[in-house]
Amino acid sequence: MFAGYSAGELTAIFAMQGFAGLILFSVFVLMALGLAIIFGQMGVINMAHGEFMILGAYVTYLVSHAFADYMPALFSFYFFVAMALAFLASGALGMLVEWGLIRHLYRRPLDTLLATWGLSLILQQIYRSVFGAREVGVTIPDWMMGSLPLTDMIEVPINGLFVMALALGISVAIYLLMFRSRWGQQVRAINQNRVMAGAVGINTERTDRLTFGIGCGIAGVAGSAFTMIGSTGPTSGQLYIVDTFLVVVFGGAGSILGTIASAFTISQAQSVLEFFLSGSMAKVITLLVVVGILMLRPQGLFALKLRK
Amino acid sequence: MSIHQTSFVLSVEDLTVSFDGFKAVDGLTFYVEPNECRVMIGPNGAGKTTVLDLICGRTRATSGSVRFKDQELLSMREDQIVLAGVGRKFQTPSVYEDLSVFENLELSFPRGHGVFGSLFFRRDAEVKDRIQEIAETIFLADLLDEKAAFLSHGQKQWLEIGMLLIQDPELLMLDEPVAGMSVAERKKTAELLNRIIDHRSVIVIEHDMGFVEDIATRVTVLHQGKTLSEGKMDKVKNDPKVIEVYLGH
Amino acid sequence: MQIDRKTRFLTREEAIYFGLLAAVIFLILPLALDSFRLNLFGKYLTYAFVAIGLVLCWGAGGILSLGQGVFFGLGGYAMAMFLKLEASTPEATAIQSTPGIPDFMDWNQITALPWWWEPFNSLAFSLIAVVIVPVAFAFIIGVAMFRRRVGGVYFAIITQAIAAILTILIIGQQGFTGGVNGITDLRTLKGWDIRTDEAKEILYFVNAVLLFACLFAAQYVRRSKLGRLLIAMRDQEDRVRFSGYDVASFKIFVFCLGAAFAGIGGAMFTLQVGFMSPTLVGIVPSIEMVIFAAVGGRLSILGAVYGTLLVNWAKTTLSESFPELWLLGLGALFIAVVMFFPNGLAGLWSEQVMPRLRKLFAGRGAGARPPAAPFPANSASAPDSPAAKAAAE
Amino acid sequence: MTDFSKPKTPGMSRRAVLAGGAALTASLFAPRGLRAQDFPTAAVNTTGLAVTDSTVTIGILHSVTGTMAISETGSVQAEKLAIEQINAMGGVLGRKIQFIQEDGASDWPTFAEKARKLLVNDKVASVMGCWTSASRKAVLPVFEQHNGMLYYPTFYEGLEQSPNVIYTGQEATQQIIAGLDWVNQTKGAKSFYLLGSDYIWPRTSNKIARKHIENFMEGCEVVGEEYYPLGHTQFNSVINKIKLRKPDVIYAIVVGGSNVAFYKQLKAAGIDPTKESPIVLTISVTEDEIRGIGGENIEGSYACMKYFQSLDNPNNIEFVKAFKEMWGADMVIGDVTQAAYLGPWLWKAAVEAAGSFDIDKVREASPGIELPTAPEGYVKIHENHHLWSKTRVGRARMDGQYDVVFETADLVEPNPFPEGYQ
Repeated sequence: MFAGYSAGELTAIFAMQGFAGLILFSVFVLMALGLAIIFGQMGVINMAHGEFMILGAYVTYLVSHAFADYMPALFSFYFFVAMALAFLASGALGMLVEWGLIRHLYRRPLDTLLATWGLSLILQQIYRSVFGAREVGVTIPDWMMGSLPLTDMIEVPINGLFVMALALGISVAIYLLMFRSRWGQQVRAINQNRVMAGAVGINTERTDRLTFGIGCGIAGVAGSAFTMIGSTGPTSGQLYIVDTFLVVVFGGAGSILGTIASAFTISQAQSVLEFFLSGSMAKVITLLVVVGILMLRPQGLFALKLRK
Repeated sequence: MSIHQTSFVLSVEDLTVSFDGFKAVDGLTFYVEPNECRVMIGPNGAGKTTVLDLICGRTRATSGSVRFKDQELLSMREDQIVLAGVGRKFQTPSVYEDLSVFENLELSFPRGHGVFGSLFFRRDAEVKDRIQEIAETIFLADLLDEKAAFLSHGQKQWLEIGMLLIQDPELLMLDEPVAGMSVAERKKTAELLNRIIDHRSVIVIEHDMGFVEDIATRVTVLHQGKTLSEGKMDKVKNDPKVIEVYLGH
Repeated sequence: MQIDRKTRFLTREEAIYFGLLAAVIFLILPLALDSFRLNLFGKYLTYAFVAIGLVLCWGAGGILSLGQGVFFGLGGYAMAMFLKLEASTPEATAIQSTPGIPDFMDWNQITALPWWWEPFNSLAFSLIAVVIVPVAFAFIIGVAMFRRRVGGVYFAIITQAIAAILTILIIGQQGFTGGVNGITDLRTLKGWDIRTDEAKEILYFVNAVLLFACLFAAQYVRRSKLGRLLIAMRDQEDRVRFSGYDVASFKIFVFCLGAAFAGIGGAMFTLQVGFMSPTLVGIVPSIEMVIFAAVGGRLSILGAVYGTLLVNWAKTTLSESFPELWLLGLGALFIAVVMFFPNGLAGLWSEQVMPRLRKLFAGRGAGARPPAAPFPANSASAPDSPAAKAAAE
Repeated sequence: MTDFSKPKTPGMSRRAVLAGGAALTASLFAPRGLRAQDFPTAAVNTTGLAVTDSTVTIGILHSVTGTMAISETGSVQAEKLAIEQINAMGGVLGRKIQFIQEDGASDWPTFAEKARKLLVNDKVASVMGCWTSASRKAVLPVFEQHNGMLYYPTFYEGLEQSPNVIYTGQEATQQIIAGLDWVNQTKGAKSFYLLGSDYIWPRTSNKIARKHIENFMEGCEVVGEEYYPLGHTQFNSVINKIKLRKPDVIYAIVVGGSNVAFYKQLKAAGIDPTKESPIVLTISVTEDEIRGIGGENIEGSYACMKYFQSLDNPNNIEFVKAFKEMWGADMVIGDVTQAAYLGPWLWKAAVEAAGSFDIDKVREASPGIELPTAPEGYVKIHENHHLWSKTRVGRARMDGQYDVVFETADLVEPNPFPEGYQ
């Protein structure tokens, strides 16, 4: 398939394909991090994860309109405000859900799965009633939609760079939170021994709520970022759910680093396969390989071998 | 294969398991003879429960060999090990709370252990008589139809022992069988254990020294995954190494 | 209320409940409903096959599969392939460039029937395939997963991914599968027109008989030692292993049994609705089927049937009058069942309704035993009143 | 924010609708002001349909919930507008149209179930409905068995011709061939990259496109063809492949949520449709879809279909006005919405030509029915139940509308089973 192309052209294509893989990687990381925190640290399956993302996207949509109407001069920068608000909105909803729903189900992980699926249906219908069944168009500031010509042939999408930077930023932030903050220490303590953590004076209820809120908040930021590359509609969240879960499970629940490594593996595999095969087959093969590996190594790629 | 080895019921040789570099059991070797009651003692974390886990297949060994009669246990699944004649009682009573005492015992009856065997299992006179007999042994004959969930802690321990009895294993492994019992229960249990360790080989983990002296043929003292001392109770008790790490603190 | 130590197939109480359900399905529904509504309930009942399988796998065995739609679909497709071949006679397809093959193949430039379609010319083969194909598939998944002790949440997510993969495959290989449209326009079964009202009524009863066959099979399993082992495994998997049972093979068995039920349901769906499509294979229908079982009571096979009927009837009614409310209602139902009625309608019946009825009718003797644990040996399966009422309307 | 299911200011709109309706029918050949008593119910309804002395009931069957609700909302709105206008000018054979709306819930078995309900329980005289091919395939046996009449609004893959369906959208050859010829002749395009969502309509359409490019367009070639699962949202890899192949035209039949992702990522990857290098040509993006994609992302792309909201003719101006008055000024109207609007009018014309509501008589009267008042301009029902219609090419603008840059001189004949394209 490469006959008749100059070396320069091929280099350019491979470079851009490399970027495409990195962008996909960043997208997966953004999708999965929030879920990984919730699933890995709390053992809760949040099937409404996609809907929390879409809440972030709708917040972005509203903020873009507010800026266009009231502060057109600052429109170029509304996105940062939107992301912050998306984090707060999704996080607040997350904490509300934890309080009303999740905390009653900590001992029944499969039941959280069903309950959050119900929640996702409700959220979808609320979005539909409030924002309409159609997708909404989120206007992205011009500077974010262009591409950066590196050479004559290599062009790097700015929104891709943005997503990559965001993924990196959030990963670092989570790492710091997890291993350098009091909250992170408490979360890890609770994860290892809930009763003991409670006994030494950690407010497990508050920590759980905060953890769930932060996980959902990250989903909201991800959703906000995805308005640059995807659609915003009542059911758009469903598009991400299977991929997201596979990334988290493949990485080995409980391991943030594992999630990132698994996102990298899956995204590179899919990106390369998509380049050499047709899209549908690439997807099927990627999923099959992931499921196959999971069957061989059910604890995921990066789980530790522990003494029972 | 020497004749000497086959006369043992269980030969554990050079058994090692490591968890991410930490060797919980390290090159352990011991042999259990027919009708012997071997007691394992040692401080917390010495690797006693892990040894039982390794023998019954619950934990996979890193290296070494565990031979039961002429079978290598390390390559077998848990259920195959059980069917070969190795029974195991856990530290915390582990019975089926949603089932009745009768059903608990029935599930351990050594027949119909395959999928279709259990699908077409018939509760015939042989089964009922045997369960009745065992129930009387374990002081639960009046509670056969009670849900296991409603039993007291001690009764659950007895029930679990009963479930082992009905299996009739050649090698029985008991993990702290009298822990957490009232004085009266403990006495009854000791009596029960004395009765059942007849005619079979037994490995017991226990901290209660009075109880140990009562039943032990030989004692193995574990420390940091290795054998510290082995032999008759009297010999072990007077071993200065043992006194230092375990008895004399 | 001494527990009967004989392994009786049905206790008296259970016999009454089975009889009540039989009366609802064989008498009340056919008499009360017109042909259109009866066909609808026939369609609902095909989902009940899946729900019964889920009660065994999930309620009894603790294995939650979010991919039961896969087996429903495989059974349904096996049936649809036979019917499609029968409908694709050279005369009926004369307009095609290759007459005699299914129309969607012709649209995709396929000029000869693929080899793996050939056996589906035989009704006997197809009927066997309805059961065997899902079972074989479940067996492969089961061996791969349960032998490696994958369980709980992981199993749920992996089965969900399998449902997604199969859907993408079916849609992508449209030349062989009919793609997103599915296999449509099915007409006759060995020359018998399955589209007439009369045929639909007969199919309803065939469906009902098969459903009861599956119910009896499920009851037999629950009543056998294997049934007690499943409960034991759900709560103390390790202990079962150390009683000398190969836990994985029992899980594989019950998962395959659930797949077989689902396959039969799928085939009956194809016959009664007249087509099969990948929308019935995917994640959403698979999860909806779990909720049917959950609403009925994840521990009760009869409850699963009532749950299926109730949820689907509510879906049809609500979406006829308040389409916007339907999703809200369904979502709230999910949450309510999980949070407040984990044992579903059957639980409501045995924990709330029955004790009161007992008090009402026989003040003496009742209530001497402690309240029923989640999976009582002589478990009361509930012919719950709202469902029965709903069904009768 | 916006409730799409209820008309805006119904009191206001009534008069406007009346006026619009009157204008629309000004040149309609059917006699005006028919009175019900001239057509006794027993005579116009011999098969027990839901027709009384003063009313006739029809069905509307679209998805109001689920993923397809996004697309089907416009069709429901257009059908309700047409019904209201017809009623305002006296109804059909002097009978007011009542409608029963059912939700297909984006679920094909539900469509079949609801179709059966409409035909068997409600005895509706016709059904306006369906959007996806899958839903149509699911209801088709029901309509054929119970002899109903379905007016199907979507442009689709063809390969079907049922006596019980009137196809008011274009079949694939009508929509595709004119556009390909146009881009070849006016833009000199020679190489094409075909891309689609993975299901029957894009695959069949691309098959027809490929046959046409390879067999009927001299010196032209297809340099790539591929499909992505419905709902796919990552297109960077395929965009790189497109850059590698350097086609003159990207021929895109991507649908739904994927659409939004595709155009946003295309733009971000430096392929700006306004530069026309390569040219982006689509048959799946109507004004409706642009709302989700954002005009700034798709500006400069070409779409090939039979109707654009910006069409400049008196019928369309009246139609757009009436639609916005009924449903809100921020509404946009896409190709399918307009085709859905034709359904009730074509049925009315056929019923009045037949002088009966009986399905068989309506079917017999349908071929040859003309609608000079159609917003898209004159249409006529072909023997094969599809419409003769013109095909147009529009260029997307920043504001989400299309500039019509080309229009076939004559009506294009529908050809659902095209020779040489299979």
